[in-house]
Amino acid sequence: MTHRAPRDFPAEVVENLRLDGKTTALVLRCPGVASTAEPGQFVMLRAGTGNDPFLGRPLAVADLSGDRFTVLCRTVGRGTELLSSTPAGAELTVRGPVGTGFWSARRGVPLPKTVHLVGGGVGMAPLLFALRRLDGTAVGRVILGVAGQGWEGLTRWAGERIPSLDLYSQDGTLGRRGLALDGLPEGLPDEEEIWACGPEGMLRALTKRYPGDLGRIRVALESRMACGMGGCLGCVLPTTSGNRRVCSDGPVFTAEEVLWDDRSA
Amino acid sequence: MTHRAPRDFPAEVVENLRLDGKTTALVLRCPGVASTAEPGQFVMLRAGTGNDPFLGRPLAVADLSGDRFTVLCRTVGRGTELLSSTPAGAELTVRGPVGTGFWSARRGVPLPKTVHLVGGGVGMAPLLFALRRLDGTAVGRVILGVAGQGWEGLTRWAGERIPSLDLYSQDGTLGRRGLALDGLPEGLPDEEEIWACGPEGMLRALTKRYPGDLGRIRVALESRMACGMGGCLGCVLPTTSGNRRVCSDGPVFTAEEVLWDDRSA
Amino acid sequence: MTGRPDLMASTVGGLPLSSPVVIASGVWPYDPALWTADRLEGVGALSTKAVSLAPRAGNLGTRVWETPCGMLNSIGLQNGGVRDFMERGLPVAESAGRPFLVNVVMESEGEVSECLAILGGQRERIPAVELNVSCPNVDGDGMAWGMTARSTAKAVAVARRSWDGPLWVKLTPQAPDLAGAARAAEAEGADAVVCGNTWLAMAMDLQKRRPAFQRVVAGLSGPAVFPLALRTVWEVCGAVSIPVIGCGGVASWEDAAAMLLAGASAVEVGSALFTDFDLPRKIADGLMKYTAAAGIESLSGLVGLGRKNHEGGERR
Amino acid sequence: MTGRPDLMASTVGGLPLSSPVVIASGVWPYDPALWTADRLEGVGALSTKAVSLAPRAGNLGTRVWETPCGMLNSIGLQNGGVRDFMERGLPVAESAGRPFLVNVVMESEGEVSECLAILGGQRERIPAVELNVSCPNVDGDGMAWGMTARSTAKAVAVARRSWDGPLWVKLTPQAPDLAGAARAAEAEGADAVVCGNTWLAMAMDLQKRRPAFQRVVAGLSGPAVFPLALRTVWEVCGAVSIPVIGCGGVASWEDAAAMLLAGASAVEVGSALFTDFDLPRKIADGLMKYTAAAGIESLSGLVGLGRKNHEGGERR
Ligand SMILES: Cc1cc2nc3c(=O)[nH]c(=O)nc-3n(C[C@H](O)[C@H](O)[C@H](O)COP(=O)(O)OP(=O)(O)OC[C@H]3O[C@@H](n4cnc5c(N)ncnc54)[C@H](O)[C@@H]3O)c2cc1C
Ligand SMILES: Cc1cc2nc3c(=O)[nH]c(=O)nc-3n(C[C@H](O)[C@H](O)[C@H](O)COP(=O)(O)OP(=O)(O)OC[C@H]3O[C@@H](n4cnc5c(N)ncnc54)[C@H](O)[C@@H]3O)c2cc1C
Ligand SMILES: Cc1cc2nc3c(=O)[nH]c(=O)nc-3n(C[C@H](O)[C@H](O)[C@H](O)COP(=O)(O)O)c2cc1C
Ligand SMILES: Cc1cc2nc3c(=O)[nH]c(=O)nc-3n(C[C@H](O)[C@H](O)[C@H](O)COP(=O)(O)O)c2cc1C
Ligand code: FES
Ligand code: FES
Repeated sequence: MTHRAPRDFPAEVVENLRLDGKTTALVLRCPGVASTAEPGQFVMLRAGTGNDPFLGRPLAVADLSGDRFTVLCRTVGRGTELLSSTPAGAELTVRGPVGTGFWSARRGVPLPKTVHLVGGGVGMAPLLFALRRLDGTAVGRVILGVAGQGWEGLTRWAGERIPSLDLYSQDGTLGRRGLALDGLPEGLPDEEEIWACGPEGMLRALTKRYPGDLGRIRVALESRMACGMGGCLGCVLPTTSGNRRVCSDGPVFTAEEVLWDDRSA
Repeated sequence: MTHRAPRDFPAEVVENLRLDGKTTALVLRCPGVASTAEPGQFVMLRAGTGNDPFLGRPLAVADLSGDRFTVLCRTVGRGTELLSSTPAGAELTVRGPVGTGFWSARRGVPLPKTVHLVGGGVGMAPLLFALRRLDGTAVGRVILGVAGQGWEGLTRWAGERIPSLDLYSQDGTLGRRGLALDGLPEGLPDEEEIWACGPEGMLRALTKRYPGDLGRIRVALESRMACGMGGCLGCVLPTTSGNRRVCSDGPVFTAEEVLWDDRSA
Repeated sequence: MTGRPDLMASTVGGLPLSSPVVIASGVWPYDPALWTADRLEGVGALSTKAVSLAPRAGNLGTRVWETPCGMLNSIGLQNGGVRDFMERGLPVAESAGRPFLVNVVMESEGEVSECLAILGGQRERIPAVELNVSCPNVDGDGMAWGMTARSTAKAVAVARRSWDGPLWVKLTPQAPDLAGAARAAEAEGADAVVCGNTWLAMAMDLQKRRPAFQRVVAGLSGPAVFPLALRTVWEVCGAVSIPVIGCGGVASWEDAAAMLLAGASAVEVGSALFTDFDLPRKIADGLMKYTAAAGIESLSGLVGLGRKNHEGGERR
Repeated sequence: MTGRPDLMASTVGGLPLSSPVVIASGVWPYDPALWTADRLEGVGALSTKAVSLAPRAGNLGTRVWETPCGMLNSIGLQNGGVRDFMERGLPVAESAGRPFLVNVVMESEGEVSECLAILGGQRERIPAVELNVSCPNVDGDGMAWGMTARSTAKAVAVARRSWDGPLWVKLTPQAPDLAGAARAAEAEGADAVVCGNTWLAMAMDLQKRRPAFQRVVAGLSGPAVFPLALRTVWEVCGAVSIPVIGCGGVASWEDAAAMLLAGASAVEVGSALFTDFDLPRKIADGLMKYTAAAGIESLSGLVGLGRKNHEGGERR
């Protein structure tokens, strides 16, 4: 894949689906992103024309179809609140597609025979997209872990799309009681990989669980971002090859290259 | 009328009527304003939840009915653009009612026998409201002056409400060619008043036209405002009794008390 | 208010506050309808518009201008003078049933002494004075007093001699050595410092192709300046032991909480009241929930906690 | 662009600019895909990320934080060092086909001389240097150099000796005597001053109840600071005869026009590019229309017009 720098596009909200009290699926018409995005890439989304909020909000591409793409937005603060309350018909500004996705994150290394996908909460978004693009690679476990109450919408949404979804919740109200990692196999054979996205704690637990297999774990990370184009160096992550930008060198890294202990919690 | 300080209210946009490319009538559901506003009073309107734009935008109350009031909003910059593109169903924030209206502007002085109303452009708004409340006072001329092209919507709107409206436009495309003041009588008999609202130039011309009758000309003025509650002293106007606040001592003053030459253009 | 309002109470710089939210000077009119309990929910105290010895007409021309997330003002201390205040402002201020501060402009030493003597003549009616050494919108006096530690010391010394009640000193963020100015105020007997006033800025009128304000410069306030003001509060809290009141851009309970974590004992709220009358109540409520959620006993537990945690220095 | 682009051209501080819009340092990556004509419409020149003699890892922990109409950054000059720049950054910068400035950190006198000597070794490839005496996000050097007229003079003198091409000096708004610092830069041979860099501020992390940044303070940029930056530009333009480049919060053609009216010859645009790639073109277009509508012949007619009109002093 040749590198393309992200661009800014207007994007019409085609559908605004409130999945549950805090989770919204936004379907956006935006050929510029829809034509090129790959799983693991994300967009920087802005609502309105003012400068407050100032910065775009990074959200993973969760699906593509024709000239549209979908994001799953979990409301945590003012930016996500604004985005998820943008009605159909209104316009957002999109910078994208941003970043290096699951495929490109290990350039040259062929895809493994089997991939297990593990999402924590709305971190499931890029994995949903990845799942649709896996081709010639077997899908192992597909696991979604959530806190429980308040996550009905997302789990339903994911369940409708993935019949084989293993669902875990901490409070036991959705799927099995437990953590996402409970659904993973004991060991990770050489020809298998795990792709994961979710809360930092989950990813760290993953690295503890498979200490010898970090090179076969691909993680999609988060970081505070300003530019979404590799310019500000605001999103950097300490790695074995120095500081790397989550927005453009990532967000997908192998668990092996991340210096977990130097990363701020 | 006992003085009430303005309050902040949420107000639902019940109707958004685009009258022409630049003029919009917004009907807002807001009992707190609708129950008490008098002609000449205004509101400070804000769209959205962000701090940019920061300040409310002053707009005159143009009509009342039940729990609703109407404003006519002419798009001149970002604030009025935002307000006039707020769709029905959405919420705005209103501070109001603000100011001392036409009636209160000459406390104690009985209303005249006859009132002529002269509006320049969207300055017609408070006069439309005044017209509906005149009771026991004869209405003399009711004049609307506009530039011409681009003012179709406002003139139609006003015409529908005032059968006797005298319409003037500078380019001659709407009503008679000329200025609003062309429609006024030669002299101003003692028992008559003129109430006017519009561009500074029009109001100054008015004072030139009736130099001896300034006490019987009531003008609704504009000024940059921050607080809309009499606190910031940002909107002051030099008058014969010192600096007075356009927002709370006005916006209606008699042309006599305004020190026109000290007022910044 | 929800929760236990008594947890919000404290005494700051000699003034008992039922809530750490103080209305900043120059934003609240002497409109009796606005000095009532139901219009002042969550307000711990109010500062009056600046009072000078003689009346001042203020500045001509444009006085306010909107900016991104903020505004500029060049009011220029318009007020009726201290005698007018005593006659017409004071009764209104007294009607609120909560403490207030008379914001006194630092003019010449003679003027400020006389002004304070007049206020002192009714000492029992006036809970506190806020000495304003920081107005950027006048020539000659105003902000000039607050620009150095030395002139601040002089101003505070004069005021302290003429006024024996609680004395807050309102500093200017334009002071190159703000910590020094704060220390000087403390040394000369200030009971608290307010940190700070507006930030020197300007606007251009593109239609007229000239500066928007006749004095060119004006004072920036509102959310835009919050990160700047917070930094000055952090600095000043590290420099003095008297209470610090954070002022500049506070527009949410989160802002107030940040100020307190940085070491402020209370906050002043100005421009944000132009967009929300109800903000003081929202701040008081938000602070109460935040302290409760954090398992902190009362407001005072929050004051300076951010500094303690920083100095504790755990790795992040 | 609509209109006559040649009216936008000028030479500023030794650099021929096809448009008065310069991309500020530290915001544009060395991504070849972004240094192409179609990604740089309306851009007159670009300043690179800061370059130091040795590589710098930059700061740990949180590096960016959103604020009302702005943002804080504490990047801390992360860069690969001047040798890495020569090898990997320079070819990218050259590919853009328009002038660029190498933003050089003022470190010790020895370091900056060595760094400039390395750049000077390829003098013909490097259109200009922007000496950064204003970074607030590092200890020891950085902004400290720009804080006084004296240290600014020293820094510029060293740089001037080591670099004979166009030299812009990027001042810090934290300098108590900014006009003095600008005059010092002029006296020591700077070809232009950039006014200025970010504003010292901070943020509190309410979840962690401690400062958001490890160094506590960080630099504020974006629309929030525009009125502050404009005021400094006005001040500095009144103090020096070399060109002044306005920088801080420019986010629209109106902002750029205001800077020019205040006396700036060009503007630098930083954070606003984080929200709009197309801003430079919009600014150039807007300026062109504005000058045309005002009946002004070319861009230079705008420069300082606000001051002339103000000094003309008609009554408003
Ligand atoms: C590469 C990437 C992909 C993401 N994908 C998704 C997704 O598909 N769905 C989803 O719901 N969320 C996703 N997030 C998280 C999402 O970006 C944040 O929840 C959002 O930015 C919060 O904004 P706010 O204004 O609501 O919250 P606030 O806390 O008010 O935001 C304040 C500032 O902090 C930043 N910030 C806050 N939380 C985060 C975070 N977790 N990561 C990065 N910046 C943060 C904001 O962008 C903003 O600049 C992703 C984050 C990254 C970095
Ligand atoms: C008492 C009063 C009543 C008004 N009634 C109406 C009305 O009924 N209908 C209507 O269309 N307009 C009315 N106006 C004018 C209206 O307030 C302005 O057009 C509007 O504030 C412009 O905002 P903006 O963001 O679109 O423009 P911008 O120029 O971007 O605004 C920038 C700043 O300048 C202020 N400003 C700009 N123009 C004016 C102005 N003419 N008067 C006061 N402040 C201004 C804005 O409020 C804002 O703070 C009234 C003004 C006043 C003072
Ligand atoms: C319109 C206006 C008038 C002001 N008048 C005064 C004043 O008279 N005395 C004073 O000490 N501060 C005055 N200030 C400054 C405020 O009290 C406050 O310190 C400043 O605005 C910063 O706080 P804010 O961002 O919350 O508004 C004024 C501010 C504004 C906006
Ligand atoms: C993320 C970021 C990184 C920056 N890095 C540098 C730098 O390396 N050198 C420098 O001189 N200025 C740097 N700056 C300052 C900008 O060049 C600019 O002076 C400042 O941000 C104000 O302009 P703005 O408001 O348009 O962003 C940086 C700014 C930001 C936001
Ligand atoms: S967000 Fe700017 S470099 Fe990644
Ligand atoms: S707008 Fe504040 S006093 Fe009138």
